[in-house]
Amino acid sequence: MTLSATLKKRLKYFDLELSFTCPTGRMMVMIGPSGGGKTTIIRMLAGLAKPDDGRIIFGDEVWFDAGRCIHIPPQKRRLGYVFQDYTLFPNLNLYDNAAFAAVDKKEVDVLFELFKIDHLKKRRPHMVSGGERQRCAICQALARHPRLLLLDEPFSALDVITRRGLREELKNLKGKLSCPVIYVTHDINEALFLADEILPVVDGKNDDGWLQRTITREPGSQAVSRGAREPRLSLVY
Amino acid sequence: MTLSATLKKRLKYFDLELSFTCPTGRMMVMIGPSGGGKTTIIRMLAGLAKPDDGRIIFGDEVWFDAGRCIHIPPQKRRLGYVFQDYTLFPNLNLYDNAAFAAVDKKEVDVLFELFKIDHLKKRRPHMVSGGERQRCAICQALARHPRLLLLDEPFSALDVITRRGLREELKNLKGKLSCPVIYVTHDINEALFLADEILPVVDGKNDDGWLQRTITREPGSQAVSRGAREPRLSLVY
Amino acid sequence: MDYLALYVTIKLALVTTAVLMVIAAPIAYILAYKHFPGKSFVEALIYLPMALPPTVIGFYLIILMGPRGWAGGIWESLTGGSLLFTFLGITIASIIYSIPFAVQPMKAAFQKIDRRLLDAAYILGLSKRAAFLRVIIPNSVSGIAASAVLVFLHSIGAFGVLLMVGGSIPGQTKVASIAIYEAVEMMDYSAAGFLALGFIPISYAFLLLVNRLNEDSRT
Amino acid sequence: MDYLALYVTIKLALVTTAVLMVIAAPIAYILAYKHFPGKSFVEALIYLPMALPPTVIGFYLIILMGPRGWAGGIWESLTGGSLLFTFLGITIASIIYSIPFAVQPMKAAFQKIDRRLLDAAYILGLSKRAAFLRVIIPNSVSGIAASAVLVFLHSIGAFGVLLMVGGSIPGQTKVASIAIYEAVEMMDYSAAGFLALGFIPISYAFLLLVNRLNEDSRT
Amino acid sequence: EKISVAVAANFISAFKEIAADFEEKTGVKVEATFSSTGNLYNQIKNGAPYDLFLSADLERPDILLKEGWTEGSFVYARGKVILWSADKKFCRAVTWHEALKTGKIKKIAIANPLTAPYGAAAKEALIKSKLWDNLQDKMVIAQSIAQSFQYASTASVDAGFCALSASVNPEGLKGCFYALPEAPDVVQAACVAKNAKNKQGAELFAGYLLSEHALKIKQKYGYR
Ligand SMILES: Nc1ncnc2c1ncn2[C@@H]1O[C@H](COP(=O)(O)OP(=O)(O)OP(=O)(O)O)[C@@H](O)[C@H]1O
Ligand SMILES: Nc1ncnc2c1ncn2[C@@H]1O[C@H](COP(=O)(O)OP(=O)(O)OP(=O)(O)O)[C@@H](O)[C@H]1O
Ligand SMILES: [Mg+2]
Ligand SMILES: [Mg+2]
Repeated sequence: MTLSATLKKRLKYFDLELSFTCPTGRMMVMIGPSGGGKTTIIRMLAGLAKPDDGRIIFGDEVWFDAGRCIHIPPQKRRLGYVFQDYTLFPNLNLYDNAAFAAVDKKEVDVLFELFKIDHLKKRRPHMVSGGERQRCAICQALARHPRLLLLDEPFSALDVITRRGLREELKNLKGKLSCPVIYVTHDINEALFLADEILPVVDGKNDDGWLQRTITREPGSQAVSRGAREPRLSLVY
Repeated sequence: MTLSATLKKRLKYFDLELSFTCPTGRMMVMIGPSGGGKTTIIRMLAGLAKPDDGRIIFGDEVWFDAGRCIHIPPQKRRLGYVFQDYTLFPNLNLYDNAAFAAVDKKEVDVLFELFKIDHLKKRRPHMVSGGERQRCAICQALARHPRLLLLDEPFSALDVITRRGLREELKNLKGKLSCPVIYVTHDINEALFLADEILPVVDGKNDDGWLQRTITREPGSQAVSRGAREPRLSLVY
Repeated sequence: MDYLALYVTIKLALVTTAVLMVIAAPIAYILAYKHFPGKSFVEALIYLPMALPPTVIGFYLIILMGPRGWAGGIWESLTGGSLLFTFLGITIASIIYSIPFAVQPMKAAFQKIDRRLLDAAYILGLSKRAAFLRVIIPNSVSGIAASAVLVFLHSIGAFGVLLMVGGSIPGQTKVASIAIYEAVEMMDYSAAGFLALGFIPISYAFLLLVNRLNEDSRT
Repeated sequence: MDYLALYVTIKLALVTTAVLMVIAAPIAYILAYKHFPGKSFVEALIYLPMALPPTVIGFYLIILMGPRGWAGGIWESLTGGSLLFTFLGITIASIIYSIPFAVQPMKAAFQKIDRRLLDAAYILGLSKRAAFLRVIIPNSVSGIAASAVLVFLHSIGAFGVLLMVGGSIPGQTKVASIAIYEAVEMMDYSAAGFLALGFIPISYAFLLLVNRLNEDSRT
Repeated sequence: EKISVAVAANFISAFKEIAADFEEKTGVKVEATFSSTGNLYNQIKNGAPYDLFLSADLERPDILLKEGWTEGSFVYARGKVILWSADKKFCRAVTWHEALKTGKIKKIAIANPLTAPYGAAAKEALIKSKLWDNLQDKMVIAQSIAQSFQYASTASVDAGFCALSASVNPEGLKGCFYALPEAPDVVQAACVAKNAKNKQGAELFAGYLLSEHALKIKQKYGYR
């Protein structure tokens, strides 16, 4: 199964316009400045927002086609989506949240162990820390055996070590999942570590130079003037 | 004004127990594993949660004293607090959110410009991206001229460049604010860049070795076995 | 004290509440989420039983449920019995009379549901129906509790409508409010007062129950 | 058609709704957030006007507002006039009669407020009062709208209570529901029907207004 | 075996006692519905299965006769309207006219003359005494004769036109009253349904209503 999308959407301050493909078992990492349209893209892939124009094709299914007025609702796309603000159902405890749409409830236990929250099964979301909530949201998405996995900054609330551990787990999982994975992050190390492909999104467009400019502090990029004052740390973490 | 706190609280899986001081104009950065108690500490400083035992003293005011049954409510502590999940009032637009408790509304415009969200003034929180919401929450906290600033992962939803820029702004602001700042982050670079002092919190205790172990991958730390497989990137970003 | 009348009252209120919770939920859902032309008008019609004086509702219900009205006619041709002056008859009247109180607070609660929860439910593959049952309903407990309280107490106090369609058959349609009316008409004010006092423990007990359920759902 | 009666009805319903929104908000707040011994009991008492048959409420209101009752007595010693059989009198009756419908949906809405919003408000230095006015109220609009709809329509349809304390004085206390009742008793069914039809546009207009306000607050 | 009877609300007290006696004597169970005459008439018109209707006026049974619901009506009670007050000082005047004319009287309750037969009777007495127009702005309209008594007994009004039956119950004894010689009797008629389910029982009860024994009970409650 390959996901391929051509998306156009008029936003208030810029027009989103880009296309990409992502085959099964591969992970595409989206990265780019805040407000650049990453979440909007993910929402369109999920079917929660409609592009103004373009097409989304998954394998041999057409999920969206502006020309032919096709729009498959999110229910029928069978995806896993970890929201940026890691929405969980406040009325359910963590276990029930993860088991909510699980294909096999027994897997939930395995996932909870993997993500180190098995001691929190019976807690309600407001009774755990931000990072714990986020990990539960990932378990929820994985437990339903998605055909496409969308992760919008899934590790943003995690500390370095936990993050690194989970990042590895995710990389291992990716092979077993056999579905395309789209991953949004702010962490360039993470992007480089995880990505089979990197899609830098700047003001709604694919801007291949952005990553390079950011990393190498190319003259003219914002990074230079500001970064110069910064101590040069070379932590390999 | 100096903040000094001795806190004890029984949590389900460990006991929180630590003490620290933080004088005006200084920034203390809390860092540590997810679920380690950082947010809980901040909530106690804010007055939203009560320690089981201990004292919180700000300058010559006693904010909390378990022995003398003193508990000053959050209203009277006059603080700025950026929540981890950047709570904004959903019924107000970004500008009104930031001006909600501003000492001088004119400053809000300045802050919005500084944080690069002045074009979004009239939007409601659910109409902007995660990072934009987070920046607005920081403006809201700063606009009220707090006596103590508590920032719980304020930049977690921001891309690298924006983050680096704001980090600098914050460092500059710190001098002008003349109040103690407590900052929670997962980003060690950020911690090293911003901190006048670093407080690693592991399982509710101050664990000075944690930072060292994480950075240098001391044998025995989780970081080693996992990190070894990781490509050694030395990005100075 | 007319215990039989109190018993009929409680039975009527419980049945009304149970039935209305089931009927009102989908109506409230449609009013909260769907858009269609004339929606406000439909909504106004649903709320009409509240705006109309009970005697007017009773007046039209008699016409409807009488043997010459279509509801009464159908019922009679099916069962051979009359719909008026039966427990079923006053239950129907009481349900119609209380519909608005069931619908309005539920609608308000459904409207307050965080849209992101619904997004999450759809992503997880839930149909609209399943999302309604598994996400909207459990997260609207306090609104549903409000509905239940209003409907239950309102049916307990129902009088005008039941006077019109009920007759006053002991054990069947003679509810406490009618017994009070009769006592007042007989100028037996102390009997009326006693019976009225009986309402306090009933509403107190019901409130305790609903508050308990409401709180359970939030811890 | 008895336009004067319709006019009195609308006036009464508007005044009742306006006054009750102000009175009910703090009561609902206390019920939603405070804990004190006997709270459920107090709550049951507040809801009692709904559970009691309107004629019973009317009967006790007569006693209370009559010249020998304490409310009526105080009023008479202050103004020299009677409280019963005046517009003020039926307004008070209508307010008491509708209190539960104002309080219950507001309470449910207040309970649903995200606690984090209140935390944020306190951090920003708001007193409980200010947080109530600036955070709880604006974020409970749909619940408050539910209250307003219920109260307005319920006052429009009020009959039993007003029948007791009103005295059917044209232009003062003769509301449309009473006019309808009189028409039915006089067997003038078409006049009753016409007057009843008058309720549809009124409730429709009010609903449109509330829905408009409600929607404005959410965009 | 049972009969179902629709009874005008003003007759409740007497009716309950008569019905209890009747049940004891005949073993026929009496199921009664009490409401205003207008309401009961409306129920009957829409097919309510009453065997017997005890109206508060002559008019409704007449109409039912014309509509073919019944084959004939009979008078079962005659009521009297009185002027009652909770304040015993009210009755110090010689006639009820004078009592009403004193300046202290601010409010008088009357049952709606358009709908309640007792109200109509009171109105007739007032017109005959040339008091009707003068008292207009003191009038409070009650919807039934029982309500008029409620107003009077709670002192919400200074005096009220009530049924004689009110004066004989415990609450009524606490006050005082004038008879109104000018007022006509309120004639209450009853009729048996043509298609009554238990026509025999209904006719039996109709007969019992007019018996000596029932008459005593009616008198006890202020009817003739
Ligand atoms: N619901 C919405 N309606 C209208 N505009 C929106 C909405 N949500 C976001 N926007 C705007 O669309 C643009 C793209 O937002 P988006 O959330 O996709 O950014 P993002 O790349 O995910 O940013 P971040 O890294 O901060 O989460 C921004 O300018 C934002 O203000
Ligand atoms: N409201 C609560 N009630 C009870 N326990 C809680 C509550 N919130 C968090 N906890 C638990 O307390 C511990 C500390 O949580 P806290 O939120 O302080 O962690 P944190 O260091 O902020 O983590 P993160 O980096 O993931 O945000 C965790 O074990 C968590 O499950
Ligand atoms: Mg985003
Ligand atoms: Mg935290």
